Amino acid sequence: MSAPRTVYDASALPEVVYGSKSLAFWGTLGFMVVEGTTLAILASSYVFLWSNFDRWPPAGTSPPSLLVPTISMLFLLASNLPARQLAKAARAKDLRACKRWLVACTLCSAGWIVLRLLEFRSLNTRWDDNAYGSAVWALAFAHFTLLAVEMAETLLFTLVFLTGHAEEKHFPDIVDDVVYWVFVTVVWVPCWFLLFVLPRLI
Amino acid sequence: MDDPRRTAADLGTDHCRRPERETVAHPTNQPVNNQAAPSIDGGGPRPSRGAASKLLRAGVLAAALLAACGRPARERASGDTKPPSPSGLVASNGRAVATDGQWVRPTGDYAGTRFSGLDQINASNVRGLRLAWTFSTGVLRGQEAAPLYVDGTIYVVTPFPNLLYAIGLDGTLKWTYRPQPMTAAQGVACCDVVNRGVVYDAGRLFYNTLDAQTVAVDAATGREVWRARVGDINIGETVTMAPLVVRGKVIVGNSGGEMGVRGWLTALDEATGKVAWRAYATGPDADVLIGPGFHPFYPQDRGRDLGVKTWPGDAWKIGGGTAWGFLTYDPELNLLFAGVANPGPWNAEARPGDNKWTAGVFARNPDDGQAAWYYQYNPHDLWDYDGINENVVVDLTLGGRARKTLLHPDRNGYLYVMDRTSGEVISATPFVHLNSTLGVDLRTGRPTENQALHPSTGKVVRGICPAAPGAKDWQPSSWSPRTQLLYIPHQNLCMDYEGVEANYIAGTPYVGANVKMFAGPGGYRGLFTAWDPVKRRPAWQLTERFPVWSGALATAGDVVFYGTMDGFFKAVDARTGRLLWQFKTGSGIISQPTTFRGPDGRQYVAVLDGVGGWSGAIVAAGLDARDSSSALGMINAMKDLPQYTTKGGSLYVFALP
Amino acid sequence: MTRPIRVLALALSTAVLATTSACKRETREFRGYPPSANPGSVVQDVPLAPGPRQPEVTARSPYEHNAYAVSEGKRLFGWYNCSGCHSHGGGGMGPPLMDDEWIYGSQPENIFETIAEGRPNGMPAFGGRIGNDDIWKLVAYVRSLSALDVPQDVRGGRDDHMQYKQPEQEENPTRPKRSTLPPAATQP
Amino acid sequence: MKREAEVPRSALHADPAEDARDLRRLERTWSPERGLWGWLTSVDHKSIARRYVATALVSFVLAGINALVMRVQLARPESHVLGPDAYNQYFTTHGTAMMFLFAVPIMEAVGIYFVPLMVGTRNVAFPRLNALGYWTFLVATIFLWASFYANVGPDAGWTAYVPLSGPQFSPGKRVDTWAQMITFTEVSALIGAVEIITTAFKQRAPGMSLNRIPLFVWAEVVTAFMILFAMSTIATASMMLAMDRLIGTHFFNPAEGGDALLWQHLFWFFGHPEVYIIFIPATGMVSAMLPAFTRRPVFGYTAIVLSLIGTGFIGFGLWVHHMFATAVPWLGSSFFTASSVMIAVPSGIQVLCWIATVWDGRPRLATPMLFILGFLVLFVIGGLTGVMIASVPFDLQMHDTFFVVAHFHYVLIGGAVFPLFGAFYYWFPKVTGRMLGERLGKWNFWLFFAGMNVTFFPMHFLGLLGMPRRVYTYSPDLGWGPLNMTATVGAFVIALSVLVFFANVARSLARGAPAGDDPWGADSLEWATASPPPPYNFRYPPVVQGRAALWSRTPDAPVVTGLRTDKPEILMTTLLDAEPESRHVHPQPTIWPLVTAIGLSVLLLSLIYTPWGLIWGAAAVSIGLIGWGWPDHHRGARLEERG
Repeated sequence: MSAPRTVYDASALPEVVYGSKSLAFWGTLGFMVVEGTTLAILASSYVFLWSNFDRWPPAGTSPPSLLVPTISMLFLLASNLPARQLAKAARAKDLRACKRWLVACTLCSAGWIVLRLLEFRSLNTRWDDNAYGSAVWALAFAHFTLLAVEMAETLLFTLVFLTGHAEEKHFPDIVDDVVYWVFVTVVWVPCWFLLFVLPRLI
Repeated sequence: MDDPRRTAADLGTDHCRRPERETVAHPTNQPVNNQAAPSIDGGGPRPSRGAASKLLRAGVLAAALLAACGRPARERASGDTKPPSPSGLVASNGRAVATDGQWVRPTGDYAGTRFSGLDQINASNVRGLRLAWTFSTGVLRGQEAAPLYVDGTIYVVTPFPNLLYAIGLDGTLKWTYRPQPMTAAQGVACCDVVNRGVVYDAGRLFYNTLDAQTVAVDAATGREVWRARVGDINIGETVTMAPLVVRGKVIVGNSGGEMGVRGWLTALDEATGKVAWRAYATGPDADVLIGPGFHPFYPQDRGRDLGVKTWPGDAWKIGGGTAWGFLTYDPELNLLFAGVANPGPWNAEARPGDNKWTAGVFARNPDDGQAAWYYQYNPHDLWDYDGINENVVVDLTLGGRARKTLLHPDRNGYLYVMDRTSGEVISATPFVHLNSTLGVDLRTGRPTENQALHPSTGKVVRGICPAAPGAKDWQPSSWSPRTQLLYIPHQNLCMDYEGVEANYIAGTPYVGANVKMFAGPGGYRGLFTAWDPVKRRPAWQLTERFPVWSGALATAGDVVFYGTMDGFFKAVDARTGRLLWQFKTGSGIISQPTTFRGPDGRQYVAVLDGVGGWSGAIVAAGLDARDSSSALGMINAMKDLPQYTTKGGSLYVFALP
Repeated sequence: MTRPIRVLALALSTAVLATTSACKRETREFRGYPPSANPGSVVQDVPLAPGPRQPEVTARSPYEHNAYAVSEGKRLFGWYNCSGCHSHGGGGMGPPLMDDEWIYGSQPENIFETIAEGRPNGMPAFGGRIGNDDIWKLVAYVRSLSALDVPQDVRGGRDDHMQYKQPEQEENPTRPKRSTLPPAATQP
Repeated sequence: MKREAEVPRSALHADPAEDARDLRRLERTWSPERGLWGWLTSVDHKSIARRYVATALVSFVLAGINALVMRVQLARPESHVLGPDAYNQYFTTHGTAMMFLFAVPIMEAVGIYFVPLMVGTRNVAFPRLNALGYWTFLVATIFLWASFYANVGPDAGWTAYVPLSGPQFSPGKRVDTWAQMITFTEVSALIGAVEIITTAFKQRAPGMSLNRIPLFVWAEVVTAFMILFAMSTIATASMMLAMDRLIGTHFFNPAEGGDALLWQHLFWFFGHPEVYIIFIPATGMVSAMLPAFTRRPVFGYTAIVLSLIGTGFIGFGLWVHHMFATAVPWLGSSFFTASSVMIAVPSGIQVLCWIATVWDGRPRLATPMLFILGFLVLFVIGGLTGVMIASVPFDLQMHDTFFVVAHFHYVLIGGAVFPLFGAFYYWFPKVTGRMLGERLGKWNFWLFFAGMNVTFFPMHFLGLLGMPRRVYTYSPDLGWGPLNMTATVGAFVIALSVLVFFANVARSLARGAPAGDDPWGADSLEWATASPPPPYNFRYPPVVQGRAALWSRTPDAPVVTGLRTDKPEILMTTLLDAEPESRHVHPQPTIWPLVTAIGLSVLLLSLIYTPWGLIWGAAAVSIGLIGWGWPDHHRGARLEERG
């Protein structure tokens, strides 16, 4: 083999890139597909099982309350505002703003968890009552785990930033975290519609 | 149409208040008596028939008296109709028992009205009713019996071990009879080890023990006169019903519809206990005692050996159709009305077909058992809707026509008004929330099934109303000729039902269903309904927390008594349903209250407490409510009963101070 | 490269084996005891008195820790109509089996006798109608109803039926109370 | 920033000493640590892929032994080598292990090894995740086999149909082990899929635009996408099954509104694509090998890529043909019959392209080529019987008989195992630096080919004669004895051929001929580096000038320079045209994936015994993830707050 020749010197390329240029983004995207599929499968199961019932929720099971789940859903959507600010700060590599919005987002995600725990109570059924209960709980709980994961991730970033361990590469990671945040919150809207609204309409 | 009734009732009261002063029957009663007397006294020669003609005359008088009490004045005056309820105070052999204020059989009279002509306790003074004394039976299972009163003695029969007590009117124990039934019988008694009462006739007491024996006991001494084994517990037969003694026969039916028995109704000779006839509910016509005299009203009941043909294979041999309810009798037509219980197993897929002759009613001649007609309330019963509920013999004017009718509140939730001469259904009206059927087609006599709730093996059908114990179970209703209302103690239960495979093993249950019951719409489980069969609507209705599992008792004082499972003995106004008086007993009440007048001239009311039965098994048998299929699913509806009452078994006797 | 694999594999498989410790729980005996082991003379007919005691049934319950036998017991419990009287443990015509009252004793051999010889208050004698092996399976299932000595991973899960109660594996063990005598024993 | 110039970078050094220093630094940066610790913490895609392959081969051998034992049991009627209970566990574990622990992982493992090499990068996209994937896979493997040997082997069939696998009819923990094992392996498969997609999308060598991606990489990418959807589905379904069994949910309890068919739908929505998940990488292997043995590029690159993608899509549209025997509406059945027949089109296109390649080329009958030809024959037979049972009336007749067993073994062994063995022969020199023996290789192939046909061809007739699958024995008067005996003999021939293969491997490792960089004269980038490849794969990221990267390479081999050598940096390029875009610092070797996998094992295993396992396991996993996520500053720089 003769001597290679340089056709491209990569030393000028950036090390920190955002969005679809970053690897983590694609990883996040992959896991969003996986989790989205999981939710879709659970939602399809919910609809599939629906066809076994004359009434849904079945006779003897009270329909889920609407208040807490709606508040919870709106809160999920509203939490995108601080998350957006966080992404902005991360893109601007503004360490101070990042810390501020990370704390805000951690509090928001704690709020999700609390609201979701209340929401479980307003399902008015247990997972072992009947197939309806199982389907409802499975979907709500699966999404709950996503919320918990997102909260854990945000919390981890908050701790890293507040304890002064942050590095530059964390900024794009935060942006990816916000992408996941948007996914986690928005994906609940169809689920919320399916669990709480659609049975009332039909 | 409405006014005369009121007048009639008033007049009737007038007569009944002073019956002892009546020496001659009302002239307009003569034709009645002439008709009634031969039919009562008629029939073939009977060994027990040693009655003298003077006694016959007393019987005629008694019959006339009672007829006068209950009969509308205008009808009496016109003389073209029969008394609304044939006399209950005539012994089967024509001898009169003491006609005044006695209570000789659980149903009161033959018609099954449970109406007492006594009016000393009435709507205005009942609030002063006081406990006279109590007597502990020493047995803590469900007490469903009616205390009898005959000639100064109260007779009470307990659940298994079926002790029979004779108690003086001062509460002293006179004697005890212990039949010593086989203990194993408890294992084949489907719904608690109850007994529904003893019957008095001609100095003897007749009743059934749980292990399927009928005994005759001397009323004065408590000595056993005879004992007859009528069934076999090894194949699941028990007997819990109160027999009826009519025309020298003790009529007995078996229980065990949940055990795959073959139901029957048997007549024993009153004197000896020998079997006179036995009519099965399933099988060939010869076994069912269907002969040339059988003329059912509806065409589907006509044909040969339908008791075999409407079953797959030999299923009729284990097809249920027991007869454990109260029997009534019309002396005038000489017909016995005997309800037939559900077919077995519950899982109806095991028995395609109409499953004759179950879940219906037979009119039979008590002398030879031959069927006169039959009507099936629930062809191919899907929900354990027994047909054993009482058929109260009442004459009504319907659409301007006087009709000889039966009133039958069925488990399926319809109150049937039937022509008792033919078996024709005149009307069938829901008296409770129901969805298992969509109505009764009066042309065919068949209920219209709700296909959406049709069960099958491995499928769960939810929210079936009424539940397996029906809109009303065994608890007998009472008819007041004064108010022309039927007082129905009953329940408001629905159920989830899953058919499962049923295995027949002799002596073990044969059901094939998982059931879970719960309160019907409204959330209350008990109802007490005063039903107007003419207007076909309730005059009033009371709700109770638990099923009203006790019998009802209506009196000429326009007071209706009943008990609740949480232990209240209640007196309500017969016309309005207003609660007039209540007394908290030691345990829940599921028995049949009775009333009578003692030699001291005071009117007494007696009732047994002791919760149990199907609905009270959670307390009586200590069931575990974590398994909501317990007691055939009843437990799920009764989980909170132990918070309200405990076991008991005492006789309470009340009187005005 | 291979040594670490071996070390790791050994460690992990030991851990897995320790947690599953499954041999007893999972064995499936399709044949069970030879039929000759049935002490046929135990058989009594239904109107029953506690007749002459059989020479002690020597074998201890072989199935308390076997999931398959417990589930077979559950199936037999339905097939022999035990459930007709005892429902699914809550009782009905017969006493409840999932509570803490054991009228005739809670030990496996007590329950074996109850099933084989019957009891005077209506428990039929199934000895001779059901093989001893199947009776032992029933014993194991009956004990699992109140979680007596039957480990959770052996007890049954939910049924493919209408839910009438918690699955046995979710029951808490109920320590047997002193037996109460049946009503008949105290009859007046 | 200002120290940028001092940062050691890869550059073309005229000075040999400087060049050697630079190389040593690069080597130090990418090499794993030494000893056991280094082994446990390694994140190198090649060593992880080797472990994957080795672990999967262990399952292959063990599951093969299961098959042999079953064949011995079935060789004669009323035989008692195995009882019914053991037989149930044997066939369930055989199927489960072959599908979940051998076929899918080994196809992904080959991808994890060769996709980075073929696209010219230094590691997969998420090396730590990759390690986690392997550890979970290892746990799943050990778990299944330990359970099997401890008599807790799953016994409800590899499809685990409810209600048989439900709590009522599968008491004990056997099906729980199955369900949890599935969840484990799918975690690993999903991780692998994300790796492969990201690696192929973002780490390609400059110049490797989409239309120059090697067909094997395309196949792996399509497979990875299918895995994302299919494996999420089965993992969800197995969780639902586990929940039904463990916490009393009612997904599959008809009495409470659940549905047994729901399981079948979910299972086959995964299960049918699963076939393509196994088969598509195998076709990729064929496409990768063919040029080397025909001396020409594969005919119809675009057609093959499109048919791969087409297969990926249609593969999700025909799961119901596994369920014709259930109460699926007739219209639905017709639709799925149509799509089942339709999937033969893209497969057919590929087969035709390969045949054209062979036709037009100068075929060289080396062992890999023999396996390719064997694959073509067997796969066509399997495909034909597949089209047969795609028709509803025939399927109803053949459902659950040995005909189906014959069909899918032809498809899976013919369609996947043959290319895989070819690939072993083809890539063994790259992985080990030594050639596999050709003579033993020929023995291996012919024994395998003969054994395969002797074993499975008679099964078609057994099926037509009505022999059901999953029966542990049969009565002598059914006349199935001779054919079964034939099949058993064939099975031992296959076993012998596998033995020959391992003997060949052992012999080669000990004293095989050294391979050199490119023994086959092949066209793709993995051959552009040493055999075995160094930890950093390529000294300089290569630049691709044509579809056949090596064949189109100019003598002076253009490369990319400027990546740091003191940090594990890789070059990222754009999705479509693979223009250089950024440099990415890869993570260091670390123990945390192993800790996380152990946490995950605690989670999934303890869940079998108690719902509290969720809490304990979540705590254990959290420990792993916190350790994983916490920044490690030994080469990074903390940020100082500005201002």
